Amino acid sequence: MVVSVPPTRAAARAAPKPAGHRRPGLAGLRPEPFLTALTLISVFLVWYAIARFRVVSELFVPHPASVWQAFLDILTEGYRGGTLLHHLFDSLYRVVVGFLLAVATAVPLGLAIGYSSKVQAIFDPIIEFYRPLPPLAYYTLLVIWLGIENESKIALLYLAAFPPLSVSAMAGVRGVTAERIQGAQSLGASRWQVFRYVVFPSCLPDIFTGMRVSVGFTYTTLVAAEMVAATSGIGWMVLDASKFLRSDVIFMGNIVMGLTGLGLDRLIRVAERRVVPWKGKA
Amino acid sequence: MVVSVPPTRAAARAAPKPAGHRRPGLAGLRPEPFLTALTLISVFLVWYAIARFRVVSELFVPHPASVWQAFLDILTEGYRGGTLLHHLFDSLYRVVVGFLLAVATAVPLGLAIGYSSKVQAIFDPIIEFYRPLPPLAYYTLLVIWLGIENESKIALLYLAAFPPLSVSAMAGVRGVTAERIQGAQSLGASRWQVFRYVVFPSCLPDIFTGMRVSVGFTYTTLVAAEMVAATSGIGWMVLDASKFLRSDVIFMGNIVMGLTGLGLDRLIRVAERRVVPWKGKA
Amino acid sequence: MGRSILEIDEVMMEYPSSDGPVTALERVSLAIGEGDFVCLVGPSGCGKTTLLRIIAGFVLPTAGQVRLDGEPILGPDYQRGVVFQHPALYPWLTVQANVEFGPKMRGLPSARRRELAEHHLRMVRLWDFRTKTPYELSGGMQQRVAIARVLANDPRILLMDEPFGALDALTREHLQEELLKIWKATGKTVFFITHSVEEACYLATTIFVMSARPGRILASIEAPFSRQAATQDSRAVKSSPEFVALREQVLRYIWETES
Amino acid sequence: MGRSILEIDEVMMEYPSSDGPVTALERVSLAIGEGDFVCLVGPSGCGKTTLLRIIAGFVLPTAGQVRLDGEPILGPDYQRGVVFQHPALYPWLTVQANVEFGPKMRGLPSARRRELAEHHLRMVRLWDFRTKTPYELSGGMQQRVAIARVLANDPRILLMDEPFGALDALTREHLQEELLKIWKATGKTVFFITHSVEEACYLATTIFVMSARPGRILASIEAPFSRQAATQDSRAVKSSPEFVALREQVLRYIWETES
Amino acid sequence: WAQAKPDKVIIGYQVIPNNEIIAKALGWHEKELGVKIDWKQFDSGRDVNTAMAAGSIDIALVGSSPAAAGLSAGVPYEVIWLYDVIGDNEALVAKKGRGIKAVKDLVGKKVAAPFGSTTHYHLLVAFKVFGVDPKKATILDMQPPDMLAAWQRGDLDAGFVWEPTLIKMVESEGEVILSSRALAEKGFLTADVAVVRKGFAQKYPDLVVKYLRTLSRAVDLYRKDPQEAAKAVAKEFNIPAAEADRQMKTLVMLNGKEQLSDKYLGTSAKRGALAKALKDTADFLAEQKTIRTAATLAAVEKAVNPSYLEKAMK
Ligand SMILES: Nc1ncnc2c1ncn2[C@@H]1O[C@H](COP(=O)(O)OP(=O)(O)OP(=O)(O)O)[C@@H](O)[C@H]1O
Ligand SMILES: Nc1ncnc2c1ncn2[C@@H]1O[C@H](COP(=O)(O)OP(=O)(O)OP(=O)(O)O)[C@@H](O)[C@H]1O
Ligand SMILES: [Mg+2]
Ligand SMILES: [Mg+2]
Repeated sequence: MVVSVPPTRAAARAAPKPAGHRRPGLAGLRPEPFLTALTLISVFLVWYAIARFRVVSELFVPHPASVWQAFLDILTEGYRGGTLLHHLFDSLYRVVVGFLLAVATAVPLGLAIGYSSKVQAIFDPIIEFYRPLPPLAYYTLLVIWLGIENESKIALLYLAAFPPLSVSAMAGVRGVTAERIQGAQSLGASRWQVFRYVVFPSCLPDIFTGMRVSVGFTYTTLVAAEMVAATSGIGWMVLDASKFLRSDVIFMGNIVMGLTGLGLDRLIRVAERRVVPWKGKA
Repeated sequence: MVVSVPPTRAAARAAPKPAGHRRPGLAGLRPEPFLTALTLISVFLVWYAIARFRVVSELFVPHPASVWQAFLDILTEGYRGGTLLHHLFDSLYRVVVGFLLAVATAVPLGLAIGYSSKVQAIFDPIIEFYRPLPPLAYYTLLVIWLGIENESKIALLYLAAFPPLSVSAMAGVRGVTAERIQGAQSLGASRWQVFRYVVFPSCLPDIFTGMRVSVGFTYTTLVAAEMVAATSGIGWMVLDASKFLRSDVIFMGNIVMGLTGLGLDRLIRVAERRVVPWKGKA
Repeated sequence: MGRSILEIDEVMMEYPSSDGPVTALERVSLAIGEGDFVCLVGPSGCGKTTLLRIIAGFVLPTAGQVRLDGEPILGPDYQRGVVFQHPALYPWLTVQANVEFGPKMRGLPSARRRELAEHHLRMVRLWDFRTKTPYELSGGMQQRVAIARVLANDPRILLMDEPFGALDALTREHLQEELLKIWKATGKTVFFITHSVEEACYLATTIFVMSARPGRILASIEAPFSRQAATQDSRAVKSSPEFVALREQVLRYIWETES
Repeated sequence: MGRSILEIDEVMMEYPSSDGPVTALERVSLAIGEGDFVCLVGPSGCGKTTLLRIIAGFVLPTAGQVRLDGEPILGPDYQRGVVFQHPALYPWLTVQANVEFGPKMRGLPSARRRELAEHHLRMVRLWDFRTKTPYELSGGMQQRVAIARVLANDPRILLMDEPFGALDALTREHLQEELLKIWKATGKTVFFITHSVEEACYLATTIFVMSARPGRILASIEAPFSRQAATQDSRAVKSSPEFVALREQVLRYIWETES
Repeated sequence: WAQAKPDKVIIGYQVIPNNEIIAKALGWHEKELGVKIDWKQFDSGRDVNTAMAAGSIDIALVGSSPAAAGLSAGVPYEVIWLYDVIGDNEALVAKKGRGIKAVKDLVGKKVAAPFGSTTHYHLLVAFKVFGVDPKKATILDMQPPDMLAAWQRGDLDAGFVWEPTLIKMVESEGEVILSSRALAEKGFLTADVAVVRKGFAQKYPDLVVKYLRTLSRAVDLYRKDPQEAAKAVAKEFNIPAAEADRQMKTLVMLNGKEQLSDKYLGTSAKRGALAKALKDTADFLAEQKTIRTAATLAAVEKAVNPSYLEKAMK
């Protein structure tokens, strides 16, 4: 499930095999899916053993069966006023909106900062200053400005999503070779056109890396965002459960978050392969 | 302060000027430092105006003068048992140790994941799964395993620092051109040597980008890390002050965190310029 | 030589480096007339590319000045089209889109762009490859796309850095003739770096010979062949005694350079 | 031709692409003897680099096989040293460290490495540039470093993709002679791609002519000049009637290819 | 009685100006116990429960709500002391001018409380006592500083919160409509209790006894000289003495003798009302489906252990 796949089946069939690399093993089976399965099974077994032999208290590492039960319960009956899907949807909505807003603003700004020392001089101090600030330290200000509804939550997620995107975009610009830019200039591209048609596409691989980091980061801020005045959301659910030592719900929530986060990451990886097929080639 | 400077003065003097770029303005002064100063002054003025005209309560946005006073007080008299430098040092110690441990492990692992589909198959599921998990959601487990001393705090910061580093290193490996690798293979490099002498240096620019993102991220986790059973640390101070509604201390703490975070970032940028002088050239 | 269009005036270039600055060009002065076809030859590393980059406006010289129509050159411009020593095509664009890049930047309508791309890709015999991406092409093919890209943009001055270096003899001859045709038809000014003395003699109106590092202009030699009627067969030209004599003359200068 | 060392057997190569696979090589078969100096000529884009990459072991052919000493080639190896069409030097290493790269990988002691680097950098006349980084060199200088890098590694088989393409006539001649010297002294096998027919005739023991895409071997022509005593002046060799005749013969094959 | 002394005793405290802080500020614990004390500050009962279960702390302060949840989940600790009974320091505040005069007016309004805390419990109790369906109001989970921010914006109609946020909310168009003292009088006691890790108590019972003796002395000092006590607390928390004094007055603090009565801990022979209150809290949380199952009364009575206090008061 994690192994990289070529863009299309047809291409995969016809693609020249890089020699001297992984040759098919016994019966032509590739070992990677087995290794992945092995990892997953080992993790599960460790978990099971911890729970079975009570290495640590059930308070903290619940039995897989209880987690499964909590999953079924919350899927059907819900947790304190909302079903699992409802909580999940609320959270995903916040994460995705915050993330997309960040992509729409941080990437252009990061590119501009990398491209123009003037833009950098204006915005870099602000971004660089707020970047290391812990959300928990300034969330109260967001509540003052934006209230307790979704706005402040999305704003927090937005602020979390922002820095990895802008830093990557900026680093991308710095890595564009002079020849590419000079070539475009000699072909009549204005400063803006160089930016739009050369710098931007050159940075796409970096931007995608930034997006992957960013979406993970945004997700990790979810609990903090749903700490204030939430009554729904998977992050809130986990936090709430932790107040009442419901380790089964905590585990279930973490697993759901992990899996959906992984799903978002996969989406970006797939998009990357489609948008930047030339990566590693030029 | 934000404008990129060439590695050495001597080089700067002799460097061929890229033509058609920023020509010196009036009297040969570059505009960037002024723009930066302008930004900082504007931010300060907005803050001052908010405080002066009491747009929002002093409870949330204190007067710059009170923040300055809080700074002086805590610098000399300390905040609940430790001076500002003591708190700052405790926090920096945690951040730096967690970050360096992450660099020492995440970068090799990320490189290995990018380089070997087998390593990827084994570790990727774990990293990708925990990556989007909010620290607040699993901090409890860390406390159980590692106790309430520095260990669990550093572990949390370590886990926060890890993903940006591994993702960047992995993306870096994917971006290494085939020619570089094939060249080394034909010169007799073993798979390991290719990794050590070609893939690794090729990825350095990406690794530095990852380090910049990571150190910021680690810092943002500081408050969460100092939320449990801390009695020192700048994050704890901010959190504690918020309980007493000491907005002057909160602001002061945020400013100190912002500035030190910025300092760490600058350190990495400087290191990058020394270690990867070829960035954007080949 | 027509009215002088490019004036290179006491240009000096130093590159910084850890062990002191490296002098790449030392007081180079030359003038290029409107419509000239200038070929620059010289040993590897003597500063040819550096001079071209200065004319293109990519770098400012450490000392001296380059003037175009009397105005100092301060940056790149589409009137000075550049073919790089290594083709710098855009991997995210198809071959055709790479060729259309310049016209697009200058805002030509898309029908016109396509027309230009087709004409020039046919000229370099790569029209069949228009939908490919650059990394799907061989080295020589990439170089041909780069040539088509610049020609399609119709610059007033062509700056070409060993453009035919990666091409087989036949393709090279074909493109030499195409380039001469365009030059004759449009009266463009061409600044052409080559390491083939034969190519220089065949194409140039003036050949400049550069010395080894630090680069200086050793000689400037007039060549008549490119101005001659195109009716003549290129192979016949190249085997004529006058041509062989010129080639020997240029080679002699270069040998002197070495010793 | 010595004992056959490389056998290329019905090799076919297709590259995938969005509009169906592109056939780069179509059933190419040839044998290279131990100690041969093989030159491959052919039009741009005909598949020369592709064939070299297959021999180097960078890609596996779609069909057919390449055997070295009877064993199928499954990957790259230091016994087959490669000079790329575009030099792929490591920008984080100095020129000298780039040349020492191969010996270092093979675990040679550092004194020996330095010796090898010095010898070969002097040979390509870049010893003075040993502390520079590749991006501080000109195109031709980079290419020379790449040549030194491979020669310093002393491979059994040399695979060279237009190694002298970016060099001026004199440097080129110098390196041709150096290469011949090494070849004669060590009995290496050389597979050499060039677009200069003259170069092929001068260097090769066997010249293979490839057709335009999809690439096939059109002709294999024996050439005697490289085996002749090195006492003779290269310029004299190249102007001898036998040499001119061979060159014309090869050119005729190529012209046929085109039509 | 085991005689060996540990290297240090780890005590988890929270920022509540009660007898523990008075004694801490005056350095009494160190003197009395004769060992190094490692003070750990906690922000919520949740973290205390975690740290207790991890065996990272020996003695800690925890609210009665998290204590009930902890006991139900089987966190291995015993309740040995009541630092304070929550009185006027926790209250339900309503925004003026929104027509809220009593709990029944909360229908259709937005009410905030930090979930899992004693005020959250009391809020839900209030709904029950006054016969309001909690589903008819919007109950939001907010920490006090955020609550204050939202309050000033006017986003909230009411909040059940503690000091110092409480006074700030009252000052900004707020009005107390119900205090925890009132609910306690109705039999729904909330308190801050001392819990001791079972393993620690068994190993070093004499230290536990000495600790409780110190706390009782601190209560006596507070009764005798409130100004002195306030000064100590003020220094400890970096707040003005007047503010410390005001906050302390809202708490109900009891000395050792008083706690051994029926109304509170009770005695080894007969447990007092605290056990019942914890059991009620647990039942209530279970009813709300926030915990899976409530501890039985027997289990709670076993966990409430007055024997150390009895020894201390001898
Ligand atoms: N990576 C690739 N993907 C798709 N097609 C490719 C790729 N590499 C080469 N080709 C195609 O294969 C054919 C042969 O290419 P190759 O590089 O072998 O030519 P060549 O003979 O070396 O040409 P040149 O003299 O110009 O270097 C060309 O038509 C090219 O378009
Ligand atoms: N970016 C750079 N930094 C430092 N030195 C440089 C740089 N570019 C070129 N040089 C030096 O300047 C000199 C001239 O280089 P240039 O590229 O102009 O040579 P050239 O005549 O084009 O050679 P070639 O025919 O090999 O391409 C060389 O000695 C080279 O080392
Ligand atoms: Mg050059
Ligand atoms: Mg090729």
